Amino acid sequence: DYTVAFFAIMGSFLILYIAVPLVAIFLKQAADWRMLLKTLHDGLVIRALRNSLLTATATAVIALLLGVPLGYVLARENFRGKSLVQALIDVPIVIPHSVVGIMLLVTFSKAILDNYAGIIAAMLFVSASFTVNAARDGFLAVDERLEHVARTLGASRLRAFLSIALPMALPSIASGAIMTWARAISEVGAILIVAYYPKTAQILVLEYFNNYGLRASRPLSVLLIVVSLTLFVVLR
Amino acid sequence: DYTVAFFAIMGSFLILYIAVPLVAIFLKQAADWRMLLKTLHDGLVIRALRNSLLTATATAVIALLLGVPLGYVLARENFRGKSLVQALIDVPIVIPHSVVGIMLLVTFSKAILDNYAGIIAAMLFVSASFTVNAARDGFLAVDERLEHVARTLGASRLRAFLSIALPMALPSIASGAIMTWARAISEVGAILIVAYYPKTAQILVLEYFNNYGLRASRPLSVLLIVVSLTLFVVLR
Amino acid sequence: MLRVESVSKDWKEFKLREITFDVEAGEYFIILGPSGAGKTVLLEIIAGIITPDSGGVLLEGRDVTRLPPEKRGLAYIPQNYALFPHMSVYDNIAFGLKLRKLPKQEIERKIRDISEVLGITHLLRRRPKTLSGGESQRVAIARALAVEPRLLLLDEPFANLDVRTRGRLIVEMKRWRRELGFTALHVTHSFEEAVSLGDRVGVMLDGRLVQVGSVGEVFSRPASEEVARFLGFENIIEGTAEGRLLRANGIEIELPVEASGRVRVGLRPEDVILSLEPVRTSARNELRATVESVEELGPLVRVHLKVGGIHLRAFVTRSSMLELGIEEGKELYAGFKASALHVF
Amino acid sequence: MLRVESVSKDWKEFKLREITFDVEAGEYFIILGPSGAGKTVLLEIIAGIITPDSGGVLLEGRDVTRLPPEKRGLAYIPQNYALFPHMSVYDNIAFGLKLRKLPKQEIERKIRDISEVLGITHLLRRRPKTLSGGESQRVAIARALAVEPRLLLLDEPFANLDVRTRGRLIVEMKRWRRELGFTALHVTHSFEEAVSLGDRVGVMLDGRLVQVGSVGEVFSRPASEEVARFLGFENIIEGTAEGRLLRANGIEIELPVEASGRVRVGLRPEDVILSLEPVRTSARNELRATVESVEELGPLVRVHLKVGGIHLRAFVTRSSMLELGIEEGKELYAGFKASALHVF
Repeated sequence: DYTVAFFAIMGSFLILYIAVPLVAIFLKQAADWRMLLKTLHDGLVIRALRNSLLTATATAVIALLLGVPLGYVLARENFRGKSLVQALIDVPIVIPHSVVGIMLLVTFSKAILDNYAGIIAAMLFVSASFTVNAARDGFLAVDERLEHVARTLGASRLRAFLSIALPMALPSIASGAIMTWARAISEVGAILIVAYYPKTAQILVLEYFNNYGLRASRPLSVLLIVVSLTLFVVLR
Repeated sequence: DYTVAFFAIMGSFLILYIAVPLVAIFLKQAADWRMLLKTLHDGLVIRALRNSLLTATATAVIALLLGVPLGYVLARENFRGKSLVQALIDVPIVIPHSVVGIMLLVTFSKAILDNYAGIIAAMLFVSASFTVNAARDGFLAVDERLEHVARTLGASRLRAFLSIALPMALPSIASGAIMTWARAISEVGAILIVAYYPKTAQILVLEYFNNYGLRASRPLSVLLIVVSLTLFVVLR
Repeated sequence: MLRVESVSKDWKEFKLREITFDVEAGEYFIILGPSGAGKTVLLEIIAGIITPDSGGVLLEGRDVTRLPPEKRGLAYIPQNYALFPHMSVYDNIAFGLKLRKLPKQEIERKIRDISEVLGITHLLRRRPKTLSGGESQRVAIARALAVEPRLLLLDEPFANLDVRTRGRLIVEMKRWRRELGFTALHVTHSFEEAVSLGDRVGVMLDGRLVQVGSVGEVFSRPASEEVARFLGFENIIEGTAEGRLLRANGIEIELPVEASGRVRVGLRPEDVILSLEPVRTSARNELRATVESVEELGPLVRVHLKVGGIHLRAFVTRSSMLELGIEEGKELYAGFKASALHVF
Repeated sequence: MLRVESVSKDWKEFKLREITFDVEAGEYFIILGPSGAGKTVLLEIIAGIITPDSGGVLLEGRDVTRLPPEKRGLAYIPQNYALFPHMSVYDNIAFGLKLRKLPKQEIERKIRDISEVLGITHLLRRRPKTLSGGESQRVAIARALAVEPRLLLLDEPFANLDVRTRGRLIVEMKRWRRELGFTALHVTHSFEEAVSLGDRVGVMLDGRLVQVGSVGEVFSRPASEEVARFLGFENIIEGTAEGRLLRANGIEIELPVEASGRVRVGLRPEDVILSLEPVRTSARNELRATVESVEELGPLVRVHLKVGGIHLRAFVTRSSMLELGIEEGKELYAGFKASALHVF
C-alpha cells in the first residue's frame, strides 16, 4: 500500500530524529571513556548530581503530599469552579521556563533566591501537575462502591481512603510521582533564574559547555541520560 | 465531612502556588506600566519575540508534516517494534533540557550552532511528541469503517485519508499542534546550548534578568504569559 | 425494624418520589422493579451513601437520615459485589471485624464459622479476581454477614450469575436465612427471585413504590394498570361494559364478570392465541386481526396486531411464526378466553 | 455473480473455515448466524477490507481476491451505517458519484432519483447526527445504491432499529429491490429478516457455512444437529430406536416415524408442555420430570428439567410459572406430541 508506506517513511524521519542523538552521544562518549572516568571523580559533578537528585526527590515528595489529596478531591467531589482548578493545574505546561523563574522571583523574591528552596520552588511549579493528574486518574479508576461498602462495614471516610482507595490507586500515583521527578530534574530555564547556586547537574552541564566546551559537558550529559532513561523504563 | 475538607485544604496550597505567581506578576507590572510601554518600543524585544514566534511556528509546521503521518500509521497499522516507537516518542519528555542541547550538538555539531535551524532543532526535539500523540488519538477516534466504506465507494486509501480521516481528526490534531507550539516557545535549556543567537524572547528574559535585574525582565515575561495563556484558553 | 418515610430524591436520571414502607425484623423484603426504576438509589439512601432531598430513614425507631454509613450498623452488597481486589478473601471478610477491634482469635473463629455456613472455607487464601461469579457472591455475603448487621441490603445479588449458579444460590439463600436469621432488603427485576425468596414484595415503578403486599397478593391483584403492565398484562383495553359484554372501539369482548360503565381490562400477550381459521367455541373471544409488526425476543416473537380500532400484542413461538407465515399485513384470528381477562 | 471459494481466515477471535457459496445475479442472499459466527469478517473479506488467509473471491468470473476495495465495484453498509458525520446527507450520497467524476447535473439528477425512491428527499440538507436510526439506514442504502454497485453487502442492517421502523424498512426493502433490481448479500442473526427477505439462506455457525438452501428447506430440514440447535431444537435426545419406540437413558419415547439403531431426535422447548397431573392421550409422550433450574427470558421462562437420565428444556410463560409453582426441585409432568420430534 503506497499511501501507508509513504506515511511510514515520513514518520520515520521523526523517529530517527529522536533516536539518532540518543545513540550518537553514547557512541561518541564510548570513544572517550577516559573523560567519563575523570568526570566520575570530579567533586563538582558529584555535588551537582547530589543536589539534582535531592531537590527532584524533595519536589516529588511535596507534590505527593499536596497533589494526592487534591487528586482525590477532583476524582470524588463536584464543586463550583472545578474546571477552572483543572485548567489551572495544567497552566504551567505552556509558560516559558525562564518566565516561570521571573514569576516566582516576583512573588517570593529573596526567600527563594539562590538556595535549595528556590530550586524546589521552580521544579514544583513546572512538575506538580503530573502527580495531581495521575492521582486523579488513579482514584477515578477505583470503583467508588468499594469505599461505600468499606464504610457500611464500619470504616470512616479517612479509613476507607487509606485502606481502599489509596492502595488501589498507588501504581498510578507512583507513575505520576516518577514523571514529576523526571520533569523536575529536566528543568533548566526556571532554575537558571531562581537559583543558579546551589549548583544542580542540569545547570552544571550548561556551565561546563559555556566554560570548557562540548567535550567537557558530554560525560555529565551521558550520566543524566542514563538516570532519565532508567526511570523511563521503570515507568513503562 | 472532615476528611474531604482536610484534603481540600491540602490541595488548595498547590492551586494557590500556581495561581498566586500568575496574579502577582500582573499586579506588579500594572503598577509599573511605563516600563511595559518602554519594552514594547525596544527593538531587541520586538526582534526576539518575532524570532520566538517564527521558530515555534516553524517547529509546529514540521511536527505536523512528519507527526500526522506517523500518528496515522500508529493508529491504523500494527507492526513489530510499535511499542518501542511509542516509547521513543515520549523519551524527550524526561531528558534534562540542557542535555537535549548537548545531544543535538554532539549529533549535528556546527550545522545547528547559533542559527535558526538550531532553535528549531531544539524545539522540535522536546515538543514533537505532543503532535504525534494527539494525531494518533484523533485518528483512533475515527471509526475505521468510515474509511472502509469510502473505499468501497471508489476512494483510494490516500483519498479516504484526505476526505474522511483527516478532516475528522482535525480538532485533535490542531490541539496537538498548539501544545507543540506552546512547548516550543517555552523551551530555554536546550536553546541556551544550541543557539544563544539568534536571540529568542525566552532567552532575552534570561539575559535581561542577568544584566539588568528583575524589573527589566518582567515586562517581557508578562507579554510571554499573555501569549501562552491566550493559546491555552483557545486550546480548552 | 426499618422504616422509610416519604423519601424523595433527584439523583442523576433517577427521581424517587415519596417512598414509604416498613421492613419487619426477620423479614425478607423484596423490591421488584424494572431497571431504571431507582432501586439502587433507594438502597444507597438507606445505606447512608446518598442523602435524601426530603423524608427520612428510621432504624429500630431511631432517625438515621443524617448518620454516615459507618454508624448505621447495616451491610450493603452492591450489584458487582465490590470485593476489595487488593485483599485476600480472608482479609475481605475480616475487614469489618478488624475495624471493630475484635481479638485475633475471635476474628478467626467468626470467619471460620461463617465460611463453613457459606461453603467458602477452601477459598479463604484466594484473591477476589480468581473467583467465579457464584464464589464472589458468597464471599460478599460472608463479608456482609460477618459483622452481624441489623439489616442486609442486597442489590440484584443474582443478576450477573449463570442460570445454574443462580438457582443454587437462591435455594441456599433460604438455608442461610434459616441458619443465621438475618433481616434482608433485596432489590431485583427478577420475578423468580421475588417468588422464591420474598416474604413481602414492593413493586417500584418510575421512582415510586406503587404496591406492597405478599407475593401472591401482588401477582393476582395488581393495584393499578401500570403494575398490571409491569406484571405482564401488556394489553389494556378500555371500553363500555354492559353486563358481561365490553364494547371498545368497534369490537365486542366477553367479560369474565358483570360490569357496567367505563372499564379497563388487562390481557397477557401469552394468553392471546393466533390462528389462520376461526375456531369459535362458547368460552372464547375471537377477533379478526391484521399483523402490524413483529418483534423477536429470542425464541419468542411478540406480534403487534390491529383489531378493529385497538392494538393487541400476542406472543407466539418462533416455530409458530414460521408455520402461520406471520409478517406485516397478514390477516388472521386472535382468540382468548374470557377468564384470561383481568378487570380493573 | 459472486463466488466465494474455500475462504479461510483467522482474524481476532474469529476463525472462518473453508467458506464456499455462490450468489446469483439479482438474488437476495441471506447469511444467518448467531453473533460471533464471523459474519462481519466474511463480508469484509468480500468487500476487500480484509485479505483471506486462503481461498478466493470471484466477481462475475474474475478473481478479485487481491483487488483493493475501490476496484471491486460493490457497496458495503456496515452495521452502524458509517455515515460520514462531517458531510451533509447530500454530500454523503454524492461521495461515490463525485469520485467517478460525473458532471454536476448528472450527480444531482441521480441523487434526486434515488432519494425519491428511498423517501429521503426532505433530509438532503441535514447532518447525519440529526437523523433517526431508520433515516440513517435509508441514507446509507441510498449512498450505497447511488454508485450502482454490482453487489450490495449489508451487515445486520436492521439490528439497531426499533420494532416498527424495522418492520417498515423490511417491507420497503422488498419494494426497493423490485424498483432498482440490485443483488444483495445480507448477514443477520434475525430469523424474521431471513424469512421475509431471503431468496436463499446460508446458515453460518462458528466460522463455517453449514447449510445453504431456500428458506423453507433450511427451516424444515436442518442438515445437522448443530443447525437444528441453532434453529431452536434445544433438546437433542440420543437413544436406540426399535420401530416407533426410542429408548434413551431409561425413558421411552414414541417416534413419528419408524427407525432402528442409534438415532438422535430434536425437540423444540416450546413444544414441551408442563402439567402438574398426567394427561395421557394416545398421541402424546408424557414423562415424570424434576425442575433443575429456571431461567427468565423476558416474558418467557426456560425450565431445565431432569427426566430419568436425560435433560430437557421447556419454555413456559411467566404466568404459567407462577400458576404451576415452578421452582427448583418441583416434580411435574412433561409432555410432547410425537409429531413435534425431528429425527436426524
